Amino acid sequence: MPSIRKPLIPLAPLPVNELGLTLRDYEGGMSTLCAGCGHDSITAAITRAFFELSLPPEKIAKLSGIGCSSKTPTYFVSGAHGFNSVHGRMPPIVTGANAANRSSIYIGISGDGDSLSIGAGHFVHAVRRNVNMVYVIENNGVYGLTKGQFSATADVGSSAKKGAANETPPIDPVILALSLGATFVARSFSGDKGQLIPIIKAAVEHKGFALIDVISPCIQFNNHEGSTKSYHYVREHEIKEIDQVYIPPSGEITAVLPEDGIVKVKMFDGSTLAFRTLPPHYDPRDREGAMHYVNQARLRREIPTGLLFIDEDAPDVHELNSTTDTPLVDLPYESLCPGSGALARFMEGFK
Amino acid sequence: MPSIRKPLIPLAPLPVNELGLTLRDYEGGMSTLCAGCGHDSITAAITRAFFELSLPPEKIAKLSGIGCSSKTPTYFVSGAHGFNSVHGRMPPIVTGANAANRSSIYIGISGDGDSLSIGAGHFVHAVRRNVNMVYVIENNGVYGLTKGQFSATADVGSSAKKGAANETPPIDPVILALSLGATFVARSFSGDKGQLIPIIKAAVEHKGFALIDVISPCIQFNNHEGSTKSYHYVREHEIKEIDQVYIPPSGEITAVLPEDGIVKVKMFDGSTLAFRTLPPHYDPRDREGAMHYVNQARLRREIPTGLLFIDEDAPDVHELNSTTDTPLVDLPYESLCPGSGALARFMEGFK
Amino acid sequence: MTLSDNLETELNHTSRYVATSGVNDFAIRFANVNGTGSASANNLLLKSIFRMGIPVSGKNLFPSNIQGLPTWYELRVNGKGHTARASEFDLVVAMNGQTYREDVASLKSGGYLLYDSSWPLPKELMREDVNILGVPLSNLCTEPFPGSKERVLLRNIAYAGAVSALLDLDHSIVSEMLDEKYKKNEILRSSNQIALTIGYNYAKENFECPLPIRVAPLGVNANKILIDGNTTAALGCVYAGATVAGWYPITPATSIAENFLKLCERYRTFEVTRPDGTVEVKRNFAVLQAEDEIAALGMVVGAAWAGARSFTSTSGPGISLMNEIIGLAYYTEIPAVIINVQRTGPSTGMPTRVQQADLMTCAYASHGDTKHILLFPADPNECFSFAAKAFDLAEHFQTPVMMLSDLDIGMNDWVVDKLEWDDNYVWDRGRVLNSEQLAELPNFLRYSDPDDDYVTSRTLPGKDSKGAYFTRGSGHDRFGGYTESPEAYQDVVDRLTKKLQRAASYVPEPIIKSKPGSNLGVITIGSCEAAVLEALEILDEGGVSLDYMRLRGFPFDQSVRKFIDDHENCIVVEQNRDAQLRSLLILDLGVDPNLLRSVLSYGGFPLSTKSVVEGIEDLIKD
Amino acid sequence: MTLSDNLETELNHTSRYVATSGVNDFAIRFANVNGTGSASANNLLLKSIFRMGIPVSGKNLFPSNIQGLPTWYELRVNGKGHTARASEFDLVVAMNGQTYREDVASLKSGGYLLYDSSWPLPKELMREDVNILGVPLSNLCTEPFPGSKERVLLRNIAYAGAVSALLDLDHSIVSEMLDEKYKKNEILRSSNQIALTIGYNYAKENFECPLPIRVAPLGVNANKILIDGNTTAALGCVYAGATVAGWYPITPATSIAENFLKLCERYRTFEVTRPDGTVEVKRNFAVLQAEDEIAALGMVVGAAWAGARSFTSTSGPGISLMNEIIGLAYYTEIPAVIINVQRTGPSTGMPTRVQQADLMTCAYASHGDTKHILLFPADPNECFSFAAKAFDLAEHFQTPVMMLSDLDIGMNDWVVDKLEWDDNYVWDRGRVLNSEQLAELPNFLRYSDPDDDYVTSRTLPGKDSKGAYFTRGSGHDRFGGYTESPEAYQDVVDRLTKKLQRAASYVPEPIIKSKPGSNLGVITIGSCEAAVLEALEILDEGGVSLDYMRLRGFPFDQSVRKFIDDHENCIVVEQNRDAQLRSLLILDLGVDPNLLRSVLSYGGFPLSTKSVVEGIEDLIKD
Ligand SMILES: Cc1ncc(C[n+]2csc(CCOP(=O)(O)OP(=O)(O)O)c2C)c(N)n1
Ligand SMILES: Cc1ncc(C[n+]2csc(CCOP(=O)(O)OP(=O)(O)O)c2C)c(N)n1
Ligand code: SF4
Ligand code: SF4
Ligand SMILES: [Mg+2]
Ligand SMILES: [Mg+2]
Repeated sequence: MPSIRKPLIPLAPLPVNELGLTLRDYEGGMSTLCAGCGHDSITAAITRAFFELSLPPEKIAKLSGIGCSSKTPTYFVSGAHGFNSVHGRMPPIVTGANAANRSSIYIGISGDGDSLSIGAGHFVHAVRRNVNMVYVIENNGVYGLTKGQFSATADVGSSAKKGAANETPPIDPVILALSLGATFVARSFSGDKGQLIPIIKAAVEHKGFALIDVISPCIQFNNHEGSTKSYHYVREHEIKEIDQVYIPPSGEITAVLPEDGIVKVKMFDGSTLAFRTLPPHYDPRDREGAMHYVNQARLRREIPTGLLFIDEDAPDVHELNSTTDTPLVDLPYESLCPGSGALARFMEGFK
Repeated sequence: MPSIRKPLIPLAPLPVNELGLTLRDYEGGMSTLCAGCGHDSITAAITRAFFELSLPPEKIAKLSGIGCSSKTPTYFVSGAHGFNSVHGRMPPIVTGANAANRSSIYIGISGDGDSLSIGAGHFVHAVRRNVNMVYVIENNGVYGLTKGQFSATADVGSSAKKGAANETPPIDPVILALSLGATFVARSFSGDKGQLIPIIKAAVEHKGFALIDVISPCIQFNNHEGSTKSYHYVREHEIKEIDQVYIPPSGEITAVLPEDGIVKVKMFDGSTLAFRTLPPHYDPRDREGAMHYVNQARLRREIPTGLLFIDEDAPDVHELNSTTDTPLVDLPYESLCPGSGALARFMEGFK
Repeated sequence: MTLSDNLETELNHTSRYVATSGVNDFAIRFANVNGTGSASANNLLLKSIFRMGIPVSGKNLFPSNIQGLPTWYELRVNGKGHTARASEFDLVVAMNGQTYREDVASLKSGGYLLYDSSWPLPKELMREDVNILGVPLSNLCTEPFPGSKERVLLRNIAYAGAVSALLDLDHSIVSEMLDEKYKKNEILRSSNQIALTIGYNYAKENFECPLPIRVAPLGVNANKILIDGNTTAALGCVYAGATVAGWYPITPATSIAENFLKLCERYRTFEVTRPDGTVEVKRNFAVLQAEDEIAALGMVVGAAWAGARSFTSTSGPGISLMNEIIGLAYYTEIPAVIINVQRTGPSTGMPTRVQQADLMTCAYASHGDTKHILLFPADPNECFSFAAKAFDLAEHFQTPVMMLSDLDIGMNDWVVDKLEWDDNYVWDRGRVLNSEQLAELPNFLRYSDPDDDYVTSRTLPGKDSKGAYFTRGSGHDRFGGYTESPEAYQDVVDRLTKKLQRAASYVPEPIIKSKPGSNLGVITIGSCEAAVLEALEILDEGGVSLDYMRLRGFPFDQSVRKFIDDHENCIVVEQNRDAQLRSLLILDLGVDPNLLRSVLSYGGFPLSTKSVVEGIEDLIKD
Repeated sequence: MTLSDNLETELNHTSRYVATSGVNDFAIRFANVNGTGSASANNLLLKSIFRMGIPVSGKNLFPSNIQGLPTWYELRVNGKGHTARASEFDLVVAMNGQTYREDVASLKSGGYLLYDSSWPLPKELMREDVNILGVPLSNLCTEPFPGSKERVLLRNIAYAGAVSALLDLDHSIVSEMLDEKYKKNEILRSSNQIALTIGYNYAKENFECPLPIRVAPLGVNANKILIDGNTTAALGCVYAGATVAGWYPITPATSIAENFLKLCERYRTFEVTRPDGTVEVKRNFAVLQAEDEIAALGMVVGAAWAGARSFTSTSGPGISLMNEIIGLAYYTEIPAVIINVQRTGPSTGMPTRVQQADLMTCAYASHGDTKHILLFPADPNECFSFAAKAFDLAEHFQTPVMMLSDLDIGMNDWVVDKLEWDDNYVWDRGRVLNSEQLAELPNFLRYSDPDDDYVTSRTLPGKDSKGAYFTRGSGHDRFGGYTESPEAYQDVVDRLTKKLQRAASYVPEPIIKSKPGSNLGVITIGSCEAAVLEALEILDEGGVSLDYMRLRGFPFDQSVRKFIDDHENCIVVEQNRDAQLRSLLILDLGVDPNLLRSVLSYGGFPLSTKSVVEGIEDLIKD
């Protein structure tokens, strides 16, 4: 929930979703972030996407590391369990939770510092394992909570609030994830809910690791002139060349797309993703093409956003592990303990 | 020094290099690796490359993490300082050493487990900082020292000695490094000294981070049928499409290359690298082209080797940091301490 | 110096700790090169003696390397059941030229030296006061085994044959074991049998068999098994119902996770037929090989948060890396089971050697004020029951529980009582509220309403919105809310102090063996047990009577305090340099340091009786 | 209970610890919202009082958040120099509606409450027994400052103006400070001056200025500065000649590395003209922002191995992550300086609050047997000298040295003696052999030939082939060779034990203040000093006389032992839950735990005199 207080009594009855819940039911505690922080907009987009998807709040598990970004899981879906863990270690924690209970919907919120510095090794391996989760990097190019150090995503030439310019080349989480075989890779901008909400929905439906790198300006430490992660800079350089609409399993299409350059992807649960791509031949199932496209745009100082790559066929962590369909936490003890008889037989091997 | 004992008295006077040293002077202690381990061949190649480059032994600093591969720095150049540190942390240790004394030649030896699992985050950041070092991954697809677990480079379908097949997609250090902006990326095979030695030489001369991913079969745990890192498999699937000759600053060309498909790269110190590329238009300065090439080869189950990419113009860690030319360790105390006068003036700001 | 000075004169200074050698009472050292397959030969002998019903132990002293370095195997037979590591040997089988000198030095005067006499007796092996048994192992194997690799392996089986003749092992048992082992590979079976016979016959024909050191069948192993602690620890995790393991390979802990995987594949998989008719094997578990130890424990904590019994196994360096997340689990009150198979530190140290040097680091792991429940098994049997117990304690107290095994227990085969499992066991999941229980509450407050053990109730994600709360490693109040208020913060951490105090009465109670009238106590832990008990028997024979207490869990219960109070002085025997167990006793019970003296052993080999006897004697003499 | 029971009757039970308020003796609490710029207003007042030559302290109690949460600033003025945190206030400036209730509760009876009277007095601020001073801050600022953001900021300067009138601050000093601060920005300078005057005039016109609580110029600050410990620690590193810093941001340590960078940019850069005529700034240092704390310490160890003085600064979670490499440095004997600015744990805890709860974890960091040198500065002055000292000790003893500062010392401004530097200082690089020295040796053996401090000589890479050796965290012998031999291994670790013992006489000696005849001692550490000294004065006035010892380094020297032996009982005052300093004393000196009792404070706010007085009284009463 963003930090602007809402009137306590709604003026008109609020719209409800399939579960009969209102948007309010997907909100969380009051945000304690700076007014205007990009992260709050992402929170709002998640809130709305989850509401529109009619996700049962108790089925949502929201986890994070440490940072301003990592505080945000408190600000959406109070009815969901949350875990604000330690800096950089959210990916393994989600991996373990997911292994234990595959029936929940896991959303991990991280920062560029959290994911690409201290957590870089874990990020890499969560991608590799194709852990079934939505992974949001709230990317502001800076360490917000510790007050403004450059992060690993700061662009060369981007200047700090105090004037020093970054020299070290950045890590682009999109390129990194693509090169590691990620199965769902998107980029968006906190200021663009119209694009972000359908991406979040698609990410929830995706079977496997769904990365959403969201440029999310830090108004406190990285929104000045010279920063390439400022509202101003992103607005100037963002190209929404790749846009998409999320079509739920019911098949009811809520937005009309120009037929030109449409790509449809069938999701695991029967829903459909329809892309409108401006470069007419962009193929979101071509990994190298996506990398090439993003790399070229970077040279032009452009930031292409949208769902850039998807592979619905790759096995996820549970397929790789052949985990039983029943969540492990729900297996009764009897199905886990071989019992005294088996033990006695096993002992025979050690006589 | 490989584990086969040499006769104690050489039969003929050994050839000497520019420093008047023999190959023996570049050897180290007796190897304790398994007879036939690929790592020993890499040790031998390093020994020869350093000998041929006439590197002063005291100027060499050899560091490693933990693993069979990480043991090998003891086996070459006894006259060089070595540091067998802890698992996965060699990159930051080299980064610090290099910051302190930029005049040494740093070679870091690591394993696929050491670099791509526990050390993945550090590897990524050493690449990003363009730390001036030779970084060798002795890549056997397996954890040798802990007896045969799959590493993160094990190919899908590769089977363990006990039969289980790997399911999780591998991390390719070459692709990873390329995607992170690495400035020197090579791949070779422990069994191919003819190729490996010039690559090592070029890596030493490279200004910045020089990755050499060397496929190095583990004859103990990963050399069986079904392993894609076995001698057999690599011999069958290696394509030495990209070959090169190292031409020292003196300019004396020791090997003759067919003029066709030659690319020459001028190195920082005035030496020249000349490439013979079989695909005639392969451009080792085209990062994306290199990635594409390697990716495509992988789909054909081929392993292209050679120096795949080089960028001699990128600033290295010291240029990024504007470090003084004098090694920091050699700065006298007087040039470091501002003295009591400066302190008194500084104190004025706190009155 | 208050330690019974008067006892000194009663002490007998001959080498009492070297058991007089003879029937069912001797020790053998096999000196090998690693990677040459000696393990199966040595194991064959161990197991055959075990099957003859005689107490026996085997200690594998191996290098941190895969091939080519010295490795020793020490086998001790003792009819009275004393199977601590021997320090002098009755028979040495010298198969490694690199270590001849120290091998022959470890032989008792009058003992036997077996060497490969295909070549002349190496001068380093010469010793006037021992019996030299040359067996031309290589020559004997040349003809039957033309392959050089095969020959290296089978030469070991040949010496096993010779040794079995010398010691009077039941030949049918030995031979049967080979049949069992190679029942699926006739070629190997027969070549092994041939090698065994070659050695056996050579010894029979050339030496006076059996030697005075020999075995005589006993019937004491009927209810025993020969097993290593890492196998039983893994079994304990299976029986406790653990479903998620997060791990990273590290010697000597690796085989716990590997065994857990194998056991789960055996007991926890089932087949399902896919719509297309193909069959898929499904798994009721997840074993996650992590990218490092931080991730391994992260996975465990994530799984436990979600409600699964989960664990990791590691050794010293892994514990160091886990420090931050151990503190997270402690403060957020998430169960986590960590099995630390201790090796020699600090740093990488000697990875294939044993110590008990992580006691302090585990008891107080992580920054800030923390304290953790520890379990100290002494043998593979306790590894099984304590591993299972660890889950009950972790879930009951909602906190990390560390089981501190060690390389000796974990990787050597021990003769222990058969493992038993009570089918009426009910796992203690601790205070986890289900939807019905939640429905009865006005609202759910995570860290409120502690029970007598100062434990509050938790809920699991994925279940019920009413139970939703926010887990955080940052300051929180009794309601689970974020806080930076001193009082609200202290309220929670003060409860944690009390909770950990309560755990003292839940950990396994100490094993105490008292004799009337003794005013000296010996306190020990884990794998020290065999050596300490034997030492006490020897000292007792010399007229020094000491009471015995083996600690099995931390925090320490009042019974521990009572034992110390009941004695004028206690001696703490442990395998580390810094007297860490003694430190824990002093801090946790407030014992006066002057009342506790130390016998320390930390060279990396399993504790020998000799070092304990000598250590205690030195203290008493002082 | 042996603690001087007889003293009880002598105690005076009135609130002696609340200094009687008056001239140069009062405390103010500013209750603000963070991110609203209140820091500069509060700092203006602190610094003005300092410049008037009066002892003063400011404690910033801020949240772990960037904007919008409660933050307090506590300012204490005390002519006698007692500047520990006050626990009750004479004046409260209530600028934050979220915390009105607790703010007004912290006001002493008869005290003053200043609030923004642009709106009616909020009912939560009503209190019969205090004086209410309404200043219509918002209204006063509306006209001059039309921008809403600007107005929020300047409202704070306006209250500073009012407070300065109420307290009788020297207006020219206050106003001059604003001129200094904004000398480069005329717009800001003038708006700040206007705001200051508005508040000043309003108070002058509407209240009887000055209040009974007010300042009167003193001359005691002539040789003093007002500075925070992170600035001085960074300075210490610069003066010690450190050239490499590896760090990762973490509150409250971040400003050490940031200050080090700034200072080096000031003192250690020079210009070179490139061949093409352009000018490049070159740096005689390297500050490496690492990817995490493991890497940060890895960089430090790498740089130290190569011969540079190098350090890292971090806080609790960073220490947990550094555990493995701390053990590596300990065992390989590589110098490393680690500055731990302690915060509230366990886990993330309260990152912007203070504790001294990493004592145990630092003293014995890493798995296996380890022990480390610790330094405990008590204020920013000692942060400077101890930081420099840390490098000498680390290089002399070739081992990690940790300086344990804390958030209170590191991030608050303290009035301390001016820093001094002896230009004759010679850095102690320890036993590092150069080529000439090497030439005289038959050969170089890394861990041989220890000196009286059990330190052996080392060589640096890149220098001389004769000095080449192999550094390894795995088992090594005195020659530096790899070993798995128990004796060779023990030989080295036994020397390490002795080396660390020797360090006890090199760390800064304890500060002891004894009165004749007192048989009770108080032992404390670091930032507890001010509160403990004041408490002892108060207790002394009540007739309870206690001796004082502040520890400044670990391991503990015999002088520490002597102090304890010289007293019947000692009370250890420290800021953690588990009495960690007491634990270290017990373990390191073998003190009977019964002789040491604890006064603990661990709510996260700087230690208050009141809590110490009460804590000691409670113990004495018992
Ligand atoms: C182990 C550890 N090291 C350092 C910190 C301090 N810390 C807190 S948040 C943070 C960085 C946050 O940056 P980012 O992830 O980009 O999040 P943002 O605040 O920018 O949203 C750091 C370094 C910590 N909490 N834990
Ligand atoms: C912190 C830590 N965890 C685990 C280990 C155990 N360990 C030693 S080597 C190794 C893996 C080695 O694999 P790799 O780097 O591929 O080297 P290789 O032996 O295959 O050459 C592991 C896990 C360790 N030494 N330290
Ligand atoms: S500091 Fe930056 S990232 Fe943090 S809350 Fe404020 S605007 Fe957002
Ligand atoms: S185990 Fe494998 S990697 Fe290790 S030494 Fe042997 S062959 Fe080489
Ligand atoms: Mg950020
Ligand atoms: Mg490997």
